[in-house]
Amino acid sequence: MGIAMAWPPRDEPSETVRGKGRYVVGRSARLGIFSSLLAVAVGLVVFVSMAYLRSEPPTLDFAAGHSQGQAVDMTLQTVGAIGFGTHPSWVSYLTQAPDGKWVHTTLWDLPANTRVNVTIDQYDSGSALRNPQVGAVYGTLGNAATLNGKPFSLIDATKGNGVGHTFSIPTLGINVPLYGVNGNAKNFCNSAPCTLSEAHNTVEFSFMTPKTTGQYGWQCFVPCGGGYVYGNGGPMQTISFMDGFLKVVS
Amino acid sequence: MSEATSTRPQLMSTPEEAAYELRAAEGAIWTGSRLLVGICLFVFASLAFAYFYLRSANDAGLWRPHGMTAPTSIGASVFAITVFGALVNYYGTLRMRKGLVVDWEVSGWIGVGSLLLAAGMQIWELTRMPFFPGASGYSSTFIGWAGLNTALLLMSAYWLETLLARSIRLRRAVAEDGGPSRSTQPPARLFRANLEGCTTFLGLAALVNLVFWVLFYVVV
Amino acid sequence: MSDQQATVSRTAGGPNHGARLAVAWLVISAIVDPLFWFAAGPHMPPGDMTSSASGAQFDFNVLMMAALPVTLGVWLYFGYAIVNWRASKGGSDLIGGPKARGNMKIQTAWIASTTIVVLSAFVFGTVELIVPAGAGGGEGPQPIWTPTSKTVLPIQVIGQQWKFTYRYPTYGGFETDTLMVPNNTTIAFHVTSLDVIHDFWAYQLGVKADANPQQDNVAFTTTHALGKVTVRCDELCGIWHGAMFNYGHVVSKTTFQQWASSNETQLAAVTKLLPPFSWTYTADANGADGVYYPDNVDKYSKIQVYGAQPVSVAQAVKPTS
Amino acid sequence: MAISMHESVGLGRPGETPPSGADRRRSPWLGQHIGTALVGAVAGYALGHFIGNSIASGYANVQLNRQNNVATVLALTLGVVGWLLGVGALNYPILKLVGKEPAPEIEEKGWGRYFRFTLDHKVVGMQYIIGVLLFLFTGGLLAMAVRTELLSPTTHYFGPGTYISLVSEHGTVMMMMATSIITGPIAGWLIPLMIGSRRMAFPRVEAFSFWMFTAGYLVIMTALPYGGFPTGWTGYAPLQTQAVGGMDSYLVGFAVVGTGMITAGFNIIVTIINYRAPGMTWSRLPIFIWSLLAVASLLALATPTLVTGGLFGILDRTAQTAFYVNERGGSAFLWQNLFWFFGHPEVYIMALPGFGVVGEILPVFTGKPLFGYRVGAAGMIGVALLSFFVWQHHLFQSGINPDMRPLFMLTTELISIPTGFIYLTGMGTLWKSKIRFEVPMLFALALYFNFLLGGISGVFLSDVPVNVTVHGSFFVMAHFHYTIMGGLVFAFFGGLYYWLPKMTGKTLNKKLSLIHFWMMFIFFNCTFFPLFIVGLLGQPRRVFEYAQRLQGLNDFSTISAYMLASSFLVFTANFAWSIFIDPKPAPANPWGSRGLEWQSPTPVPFHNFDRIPVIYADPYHYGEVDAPDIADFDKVWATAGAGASSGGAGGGGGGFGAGTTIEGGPSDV
Repeated sequence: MGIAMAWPPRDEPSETVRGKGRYVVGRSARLGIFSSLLAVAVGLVVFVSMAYLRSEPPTLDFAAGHSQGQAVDMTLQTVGAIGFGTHPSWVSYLTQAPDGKWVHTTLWDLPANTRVNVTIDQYDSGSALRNPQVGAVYGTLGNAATLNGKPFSLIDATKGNGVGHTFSIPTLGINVPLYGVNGNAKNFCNSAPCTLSEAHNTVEFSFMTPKTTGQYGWQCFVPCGGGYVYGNGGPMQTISFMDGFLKVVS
Repeated sequence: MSEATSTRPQLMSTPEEAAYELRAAEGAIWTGSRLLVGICLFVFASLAFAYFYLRSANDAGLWRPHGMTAPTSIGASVFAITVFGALVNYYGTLRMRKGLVVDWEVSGWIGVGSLLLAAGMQIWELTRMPFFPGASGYSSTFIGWAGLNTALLLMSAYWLETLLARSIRLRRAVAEDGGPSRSTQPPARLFRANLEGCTTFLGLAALVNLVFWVLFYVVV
Repeated sequence: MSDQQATVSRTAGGPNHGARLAVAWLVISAIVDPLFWFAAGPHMPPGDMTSSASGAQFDFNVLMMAALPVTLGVWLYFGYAIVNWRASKGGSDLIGGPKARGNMKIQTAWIASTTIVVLSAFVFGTVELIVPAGAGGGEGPQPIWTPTSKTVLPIQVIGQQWKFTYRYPTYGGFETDTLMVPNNTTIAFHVTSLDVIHDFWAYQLGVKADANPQQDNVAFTTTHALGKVTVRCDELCGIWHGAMFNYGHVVSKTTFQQWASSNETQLAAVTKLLPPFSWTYTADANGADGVYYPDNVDKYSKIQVYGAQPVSVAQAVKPTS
Repeated sequence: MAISMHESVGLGRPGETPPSGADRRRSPWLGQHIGTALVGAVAGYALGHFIGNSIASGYANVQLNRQNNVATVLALTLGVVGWLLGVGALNYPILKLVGKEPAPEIEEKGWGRYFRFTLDHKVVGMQYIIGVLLFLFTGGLLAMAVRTELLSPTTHYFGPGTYISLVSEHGTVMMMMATSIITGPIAGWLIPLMIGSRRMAFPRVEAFSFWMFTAGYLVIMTALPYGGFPTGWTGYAPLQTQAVGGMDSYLVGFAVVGTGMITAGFNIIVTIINYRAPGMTWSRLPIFIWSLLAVASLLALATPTLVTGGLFGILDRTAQTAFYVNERGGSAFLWQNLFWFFGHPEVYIMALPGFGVVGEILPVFTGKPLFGYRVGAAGMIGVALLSFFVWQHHLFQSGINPDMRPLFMLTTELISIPTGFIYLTGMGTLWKSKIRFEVPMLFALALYFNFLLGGISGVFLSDVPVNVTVHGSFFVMAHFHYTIMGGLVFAFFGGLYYWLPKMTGKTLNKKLSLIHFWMMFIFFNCTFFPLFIVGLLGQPRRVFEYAQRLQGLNDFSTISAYMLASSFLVFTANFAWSIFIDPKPAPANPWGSRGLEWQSPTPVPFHNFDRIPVIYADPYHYGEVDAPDIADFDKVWATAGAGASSGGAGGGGGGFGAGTTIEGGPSDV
C-alpha cells in the first residue's frame, strides 16, 4: 500500500468507498427528519428569545392623551419586601397606574420636555449610606423636594431612620433620597402593595423630562439588596425592582 | 468468535505488535501519572499563590486579624497520617519488589485506611474552626486548602484501593507465572506500572501536605 | 521583509519574483506610510487635549508606521502568490526536496528582523511609558513614574454601582457628579471604588485606570487644551455598566477656580456628612454592607481596621507617598 | 484521570478477538446512552437541590434574598455526576474498586453508538463535531442577540440585565467551545491515524472529556433561567461574588469544561508521546501533531489554575469565604491573576491548533513540502512556553504592579516572534508553488489574512501607552475575534472540509461549500473590521448604550453579522444534505494528500490499522519525482521489526519508548 503518488492527483475518485443506502430510512424521510429538527430548533430559539429573553414588566403609559404644557402626575411606592412573584423577599418600587391600581413595574412612557410631579410613598426602613453624597437632593425643579410636606435638601443617613432608598436618574443628574420609616413601627408594611394606613413617609418633587426622546435608566443608590455583597445584588440589578427606564416619547 | 460482526478479517496482532503496544501502554501509564502529578501541582501552586498573595497584600491587617489559627492538633494529625500512609505504601512496594506481594497488600490497606482517616479528619477539622470562613485572608485560604486536600486524599485512597483490589484478582490469575510482582503477563506488567505511578502520586500528596502544614500551622 | 524576499529571489530561477515583490513593497510602503502619518495621524484617537492623549496618539501613529508595511507586505506576498502560482495557470515548476523544505538564510533573516522589530517596539513602548509618567494609565497606590510638575491637582474619582463622582481634596473635599479640570495643569486622578471593580476612562484625556475597592489607583496627565471630555466605565460592573458615563470639561484655570470655590460653599453641608477625605473612600461606619457575611465580627468600614487613614487637605496636595 | 488508568490489554493477547456473543449491533434504545444520561442528570440535580436546601436554607443571606447558592452548586454538580453515571462514564471507575479488568474494547455498530459512551476515538470525534457545532451555533445566536441590541444607541431591544447576561453567555459559551473546537473533534479523530496508532492511550478518558464537555454545555445553559450572570466570560470578582444564581452556572460550568479540557489535553500528550508507530520519529511528526502537543500541554497545565480559581469563587459564594472580597482580607486582584494565568494560555489554546491545521492543508494544495518545518514546530512550542509569562498584560490599567509593565510588554511582544514563524512557514510554502484553490485551501489562506490583522492589533494592545486607549474597548474585542474566529474557526472549517471526506466517506457539495466560504470570509471582515474603529473612537466593551455618532458603524457591523450568521446556515444545509440526506461517496484521497491518515481504508476500521505501520518518511514529500513511501502498512513484524520487541522498558520506565527504538525503513533526510 505504498503511495508513490502522481502529482497533481487524478481527478476521478481512485476508489469508491461508501455507497448510498447505508441509512435505515429513505432519502425523503431523512429530509423530513432533518427539516423537522431544524423547525424545532428555530421554534425553540424564537420561543426563548421572545417569551423569555425579551419578556419585561409592563410599561405604564403616562404619555397617552397628554397635552402640551400639562404636567404629568406619577405616584410610586417603595416596599421592603414585594411579597409575591419569583423573589418575594426583594425590596421593590411599585407604580400606580393611571387607573389607580398598583403595578409592579418601573418602566414608564413619559412625554418629552414635560414637568413630572412625583409622589413617592416610602414604606421601607432605612440605613446609612455607603456614599453619603446621595443623601442630598439635586437635579429636581428648584433642587427642591418635600418630606411629609416639609421642604428638605439633605438627609444625614447616620441619624434617625436613615435613608431607605433614593430615586436617581444619573444621566439627567437627578437624585432624591427617601427618608426611612422606623423598622419597628407596629404598622410596618411587610408586603406590597402597601396602603397609606401603614407606616410611611411621603416625598414629593418635580422634574423636567429631557427634550430628546430615548430611554433613560433610573435606579436606587442605597445598597438595599440584602444578602448580597455590598448590598448591590439581586433587586438592585433587576428591572422592576430597584431599576427602571423613563421611556421618553415625543 | 462465532458470528463475525465485521466483514474484514479479525484483527490478530503479531507477538511483536503485542509487545510494542504493551510497552506503549506501560509508557502511557508512566507519562500519565507524571502528568497527573504536574496537573495537581498546578492546582496546589494556585492555592499557594493565593496564600502568598493575600498574605503579602496584608496592608490592612486582614490576613489574620486576631492571630487565628486552625486547630493545630487536628492539622498536624492530618499531615502526619498522610505522610505515614504514603511511607507505608512505599515500604510495601519495596517489599513487593522482593516478591512479597502480601506484604505490600497489607501496607497498602494501611495506606488506604490512613488516607481515608486523614480525609475524614480534614473534614472534621472544618467543624472545629475558631473562625468564620470569611473572617480573613487566612481563613479563606484555609477553607480552600481543606477542600482541595480532602479531594487529593480521597483521590489517592481511591487509586491505591483499585490497585489493591486488582492485586487480589491478579494473585489468582497469574499465580503460576510468579504472581503480580514477577509475572511477565501483560496485566501484571501494567499493574506494576500503575502501582509505580500511584506511589509517585502518593509522594506528591505527602509533599503537598508537608508544605501546607508548614504554611498554615507553622509559619503563619 | 525585503531581506527575505531578496534572498529568495537569488536562489530561484525564472522571473525575479523576489525583486518584483521587494520593489512593489517598497513603493507601497513609501506611499502609505507618509499618507497615514500626515493625513490620518493628527486625527487619530484619543486626540491631543492632554499630554497622555497626545502621547497615545503619537505612539499609535508610530506603531502604525511599522504595522502598515508589515501588513501590506504580507498581503502583497499572498496576493502575488495567488495570482502567479496557481495550478490552473500551470504554476511554477515544482520544487521538492530539501530546497523547498527550508532555507537557512531566509529563516535566520526572518527571525532576526522580527526580533529587531519586536525589541524596538519594546524599547519605544517602555520609554513612552516611563517618560510621560505612566502615560495616563493607572499606576496603583504607589506610582513609580511621577510627573515633573511641582504642583499637581489631585482629583479623587469614585466609582460606585453605577455612577462616577469626583472629590476635590484641595477644595475642602467636596464631592460632585461633574468632572471639571483646569487647563495647563498636571492632574493626579486617584481612582477608587465603593463596591465592585469599575474603570475610569476619560477618553479625550487619555486616562484609564481601574477603580478597585479599598485601592487607590493613581493616573497622571497634563491638560493643554479646552474641551469636553467623555467619561465611561470600562470594566463590566453590573446592570447599568453601559449607562455609567458622564461628561466633563477642561476649562480655564480661572473658571475652574470659580467653579470649585462656589461648589465648596454650596456643597458644604453635604461635605460635612462625607467621611474624612482619604485615598480610598471608606464606607461610613454604619454603611449598609449587604449582610452577606453573617458573623459581624469584622464589619466592613471601620477606618482603623482597613488602614485607610484620613489625610488632611494639606497632605493631599502632593499625591505620592 | 488516575481513576481511568486503563489496562487496555486483557489477560489474553492484545487485540485478541472479543468474547463470543458480543454482537454490538444492539438496539439503540437499550443500555446506557444520552437518554439515561439525561435521566441521571435530572435525578442528580434534584438530589443536589434537596441536599443544598437542607444545608443552607437557614443561612442569614439566604433568609434575606432566598437565593441558595449552596443548593444551586450542589444541584449542578450532582447533575453532572448523574449525567456521567447515566451515560456509563463511571462504570469502569466503579468496577475498578473491586479490581475488575476493563471490558474488551470491541466495535459497536449502528447509529446508536453516536449517543453512547464509546471507546472508539473516531466515534468520539464525530460526537465532538456535533457537540462543538451545537456550542458554536448557540454562541452565534447569542452574538446575534448582542448585535441586535447594538442596532440602536438609545432604544433597547433587551433589558440591560438581559443584555449583559447575553454578552456573558455568548463569551463563555464561545470560549468553552473554542478550547475544544479542534482538539476535540478533529484531533480526537485524527491523532491515532496520523501517528500510526491503533488507539488513543486512554479511550475512556477520551470519551469522558466529551461527556464532560456536553455536561458543561447543559450547565452553562442553566445560567439563563437562573437569572443570567453579569460578569462577562472573565467573571471578575467581586461582581462575581455579588451576582445572582446564574454565576453558579458559570463557575460550575467552567470547572466541568475545565476538567474536560484537562483530561483531553492529558490524553493527547500521553498518546503522542507513547503511541507513535515505529519510525514515527519526532522529526517526522506532522506539524498538526506538534501543534496539538503544544496545545495539550497548555490544556493540561494552565486549566488547573482556572478550576482552582473557580473553586475559590464557588467557596466565596457558598461557604462565604472571602478570597476575592477586599474588605475581608481577600483580593479582587487574586482572581484577576489566577484567571489570566489560565486565560492567556487559553488564548493560545485557541490559536495553535488552527496553525497546525493550515500547516497540514498548505503543502497538499501547493504541492510543496512544508517550509521550515522545524522552525514551525519550534514556534508552536515557543508560543506555548511564552504564553505562561504574559498574563499581566490584561491588567495594564488595573493598578497591579506597575513596575512589571515593561516586562510584560516585552514578553507579550516577544510572543509575536514564534507566532511569526507560522507566517514564515506559510509564505515559504507558497513560494513558487502550484496552488489549487480547493475549499480547505481557501480557508487556510483566509486564516493568514485574518490572523494578520488580529496579530498586528495585538502588538498595539501590548504597547502600554496605546493600551490606555484601547484596553477594554471594542478594539480589543475586534482583536480577539480576528484571532479566534478569524484564525481558529476558519481553521476548523478548513479542517472539516479537508477531513470530512475521510471521516464520513462522503463528499460535501462544492458549490455550497464555496458559498459558505465566501460569505463567511467577506462578512466576517465586514462585521469585525468596523469594530476596530468603533473601539478607537471610544466605545467600551459590553455596553448597551453608546455614542450616537457610532451608530452607523455599529449598524453596518450588525447587518454584516446577520449575513455572517446566514453563512453558517449554508454550512448546516451543506452538512446535512451532503452527509445525511443525499450522500455522495467520496474518493479515498480526494486531495491527493500524502498524510498517513489518508492511507488507511475508508471507512477506517475499528483498530485503524490491521498491521501497525512502519513509518519511512514524513508526510511532506511533495514535488519530488522519487518520493519515498510514507510507510509500510503490511510489514511482517516478526522478521523486519525485530527492534520492536527488544529493550522493553519494564516496570514503568521508558515513557519515550514508542517510535524511537525502531529503525525500520530509510531515513527521510
